[in-house]
Amino acid sequence: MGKCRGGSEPHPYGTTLFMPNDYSPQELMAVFLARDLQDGEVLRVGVAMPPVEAAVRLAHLMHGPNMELIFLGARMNVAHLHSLPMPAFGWDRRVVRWAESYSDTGHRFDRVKDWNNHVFFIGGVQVDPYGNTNLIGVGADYHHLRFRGPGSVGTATLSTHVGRYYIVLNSHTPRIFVERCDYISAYGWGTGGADARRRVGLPGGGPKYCVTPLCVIDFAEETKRMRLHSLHAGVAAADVQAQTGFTLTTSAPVPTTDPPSAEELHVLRTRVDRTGFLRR
Amino acid sequence: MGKCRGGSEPHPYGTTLFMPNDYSPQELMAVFLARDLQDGEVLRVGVAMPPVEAAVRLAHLMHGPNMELIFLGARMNVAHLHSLPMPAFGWDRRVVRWAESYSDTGHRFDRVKDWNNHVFFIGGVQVDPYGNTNLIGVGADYHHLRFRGPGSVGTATLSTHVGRYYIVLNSHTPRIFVERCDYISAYGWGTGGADARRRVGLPGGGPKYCVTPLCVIDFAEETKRMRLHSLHAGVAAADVQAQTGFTLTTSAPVPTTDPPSAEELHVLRTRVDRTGFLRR
Amino acid sequence: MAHEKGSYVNGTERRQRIIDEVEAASWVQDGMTIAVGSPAPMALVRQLIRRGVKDLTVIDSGLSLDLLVAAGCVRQAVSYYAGGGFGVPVAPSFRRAVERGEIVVWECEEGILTTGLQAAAQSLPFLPWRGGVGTSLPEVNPDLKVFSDPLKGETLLAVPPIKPDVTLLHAAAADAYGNVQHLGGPGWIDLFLQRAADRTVVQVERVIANEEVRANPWATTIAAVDAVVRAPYGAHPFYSRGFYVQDNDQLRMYVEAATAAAQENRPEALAYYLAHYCREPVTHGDYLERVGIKRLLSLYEY
Amino acid sequence: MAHEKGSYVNGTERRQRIIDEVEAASWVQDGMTIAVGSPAPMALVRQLIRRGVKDLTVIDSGLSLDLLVAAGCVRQAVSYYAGGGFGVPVAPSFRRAVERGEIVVWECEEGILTTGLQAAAQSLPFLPWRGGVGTSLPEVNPDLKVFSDPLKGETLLAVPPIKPDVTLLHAAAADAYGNVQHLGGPGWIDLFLQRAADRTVVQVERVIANEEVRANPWATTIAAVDAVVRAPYGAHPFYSRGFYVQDNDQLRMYVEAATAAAQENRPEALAYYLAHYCREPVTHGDYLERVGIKRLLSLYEY
Repeated sequence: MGKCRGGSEPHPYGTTLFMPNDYSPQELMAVFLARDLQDGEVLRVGVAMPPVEAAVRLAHLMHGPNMELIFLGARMNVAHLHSLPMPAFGWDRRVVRWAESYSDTGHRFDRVKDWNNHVFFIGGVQVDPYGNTNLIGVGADYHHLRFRGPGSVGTATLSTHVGRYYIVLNSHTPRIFVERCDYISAYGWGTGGADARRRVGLPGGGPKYCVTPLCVIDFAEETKRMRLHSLHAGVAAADVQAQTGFTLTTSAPVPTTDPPSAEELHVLRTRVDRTGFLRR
Repeated sequence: MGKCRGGSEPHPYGTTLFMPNDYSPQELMAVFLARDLQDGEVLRVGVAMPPVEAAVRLAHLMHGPNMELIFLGARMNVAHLHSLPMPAFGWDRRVVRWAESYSDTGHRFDRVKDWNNHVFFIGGVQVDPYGNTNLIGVGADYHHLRFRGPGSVGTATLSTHVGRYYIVLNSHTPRIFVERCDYISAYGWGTGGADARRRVGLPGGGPKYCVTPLCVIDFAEETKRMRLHSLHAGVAAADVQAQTGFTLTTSAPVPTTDPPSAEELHVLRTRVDRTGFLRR
Repeated sequence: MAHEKGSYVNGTERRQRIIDEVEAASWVQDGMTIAVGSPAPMALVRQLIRRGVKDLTVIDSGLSLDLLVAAGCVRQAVSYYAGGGFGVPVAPSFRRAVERGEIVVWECEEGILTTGLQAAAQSLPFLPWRGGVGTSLPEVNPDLKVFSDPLKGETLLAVPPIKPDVTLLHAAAADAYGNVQHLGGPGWIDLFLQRAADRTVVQVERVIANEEVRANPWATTIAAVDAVVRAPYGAHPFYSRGFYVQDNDQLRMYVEAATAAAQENRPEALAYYLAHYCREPVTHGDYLERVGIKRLLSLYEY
Repeated sequence: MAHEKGSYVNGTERRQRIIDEVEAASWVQDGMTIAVGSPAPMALVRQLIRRGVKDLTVIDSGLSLDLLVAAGCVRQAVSYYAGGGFGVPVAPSFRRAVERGEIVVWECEEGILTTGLQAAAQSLPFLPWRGGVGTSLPEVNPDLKVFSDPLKGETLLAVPPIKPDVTLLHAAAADAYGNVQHLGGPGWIDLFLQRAADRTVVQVERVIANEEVRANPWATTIAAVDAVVRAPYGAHPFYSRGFYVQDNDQLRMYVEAATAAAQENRPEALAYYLAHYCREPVTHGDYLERVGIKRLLSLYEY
């Protein structure tokens, strides 16, 4: 398109509601993720991650006519629809009405060899500097956890095989970002190094970005240790470091996360997140 | 029923065509097998075995309303039909019209633990005294076989797990019945002994009978070596021994295989083998 | 079946497999391993709670697992996911019971769980899986053994068979002979749970004619299930694809009650929920009466 | 796909995956491993023969395997069953080629083959299987290794991954985007062959609208296949469930011709069959013209 720059003049979408500098952190997370998803990829969407729910829909509508979305075992391509509304409640099962096939036919994990172009999104109760994640719990003694987590879901298998994945967190705190996870339920870059995954025989591409309400983090090529990639507008590097339980590598000056374009906000708010889920 | 004895008087089926003493060896094989199948069993039917095709249909109609038949991956119970005609050509795919479900949904062998009440029927280019069978080929050097057989089909897996199976042969010759198979594609009773299968860890019940156009053979309890169980009418034990490449245990006098009843022949010829496939 | 020469014990009919929820739940005895499908077959789950079954090992996830824990039925949870929903990241009763050591977790993951279920279904002493290599899972669950594969020497996990005594599922429809047909896909790992189990009960929204099954045999997702229970609205307060969506009001009420009991030592609301919705209704019909037809009809899918 | 800040290379359409049988067959190169489903996708198989592809490792059974052997395309057969039918217990060209040492057999069995295909699909270096323990299979196929399981010490076979470069299948229908729907169940091990393969081509009797797929997503037996080939009567002389039965006259003709060539040193009829039905017709349409519409229409299922 190329002609939608937003700004102060009246733009083609007919309302100033979609000003690029008027967006929520969750909207920015959604747009950042959407831009990074490639046409033709298969997107596996889990639960309780509103920015991800929005991102895959936005990418599919804006530049991914050959993407496939997998929600709740239903596999679909719905690029022909005008709108892909977010569900009322994360996991509304009516999403299966969009299915072209089901992957939960009793052989959900029978084709992991074809997951090179599959992408998924992971959370964690703890995340360490190498992108290892913990959904098991917190506490030194497994039999007496201080906090019992929800469990590993399918993350051990997905993180092993998908071409790449994103760590997506709804909050950014030193309790989540820890120097060492008490338990690892999905192996990211292990103890570091570009060959960290090859050493243990994991074929998938590992975590690419960690996206939070404050910033985007990537992994340094050589060490695979977390590095500040961009700061969301209005956030300082020191703010992020203060909320992170280990030292984040930074290359000053850290760029600002690209804001959503007017077109992106327009599509996001009129065709995906029509009830403002990401702005609450 | 109990009142259908056949014989010389006019019987309830209104024609003397179904005289119990007027039947082919293949019909006798079918009736013998049918009687041995139990209601509630799951019958897995392979290819090119007309007596088996007939036996499972006959048993299902006569005393097996809870049998399930598996033909070509289609699972069915068709006891409610009046007739279950034999196919024109062993494997006519139209048999799937009877299906209630399919077992070839990409997970054919995913429930072998439930095969205790499954029954199957095996052939062989060689059969040894312990019911081991060979579908691979004949010749001491595997790389230069004198006769290349059709291959193992699913017999290694089926013979490992089903509750019991039957060796069914269209002919009875010393070339088939050999002291030692050149190759074993399905393990029956190994080198003999009641614990022959347990020793190698095979959970299934092994071969119960070997049925040929001349006789029925079983396996002695202690040794699991082949033993003459019954002779078809008009066949002498010496005839069988002459056509068998090893010594068959016999307990004189060997009984005669029970002939088909008038009712069995009636059902077989009017509701199963209507074109006389077993009488050619 | 015994038979005499030339004569058969014939004429018996094909056996129907429909039983009621009370009888079906009686298959589950204290100490057994049960699996609960998705959506949870709540008519059956409530019967287990009503009977006060104890010391179960439960293969389940989410709030149905939480309810069984809250009701005191569970000794061990085999779970890859115990989320709460409604802003509560971890199912509250599950979380408290684990943190207090009242129940044990057989720590696993979806790929590992399905691998173990597959091993059981295939009568194999183990199956290998790669997902979990490098993680803490084999440390916190010593039944998962790290080994070198016999052909290439790669590092894998050996997953032992996971074998439910009874699997309880919910589906759209089945005929009287146990041919089950889902709408909108069978739930998550339900087909694995069924294959691995000794016996499976499926509760259904509708019992359909056998002829309807034969008209579309490919739609038969499970053949010859051991028992069928007629349970319209049987997954309530969860959804049933093709019939109704989940009842978020009741689920939120439960999560709040369970959270109050677990985090704030205020057990009254949870006790009321368990008594009113699980223990006092004798049959599934009694439960539905308590929910009310107007509430139920408001949950239509579209 | 590259994109610039705030702007996307957008507006491309969803890619259609329909190609013709000539292009699809060109995916198969000399020396590759291919898998052929059931019923055999004969429009594609005949194209391979026409092109004179050589040195294939072929995962196939029965008479389609025999035809590929007769045409000189095969170096190695991965087969659990090579029956002939029509009173001929073993496929004649296969039998002769093996007995003469012209082709090699990777000896296996249905359970072992599906286990190896599953290992490939799951990126595992092996999977264990019990069927075949005690038999000669691991002796005549040294790739099957007897081993002790790491948990219980039971004796099992370790089956290596079996990975087709290209899998060729026949099905009833697919939409333009590669959503395949069978009628009467997918053939035998077809879903395993597809999952294990690098790429899969499915030839279909009918190309259907995407909306027809969405109306019954459970009927989608394979999603997102790599290419769809429109081939009405494409399984002829074999059957296609829901469309036609197999052409026993032509198959018997083939078996007799192949038997004469293999057993009686009379290769003329087989050479004619290969030339007339496989090598001379340039397209599938040309083949159908040679068979004749009257013959084809006589093969309706009922």
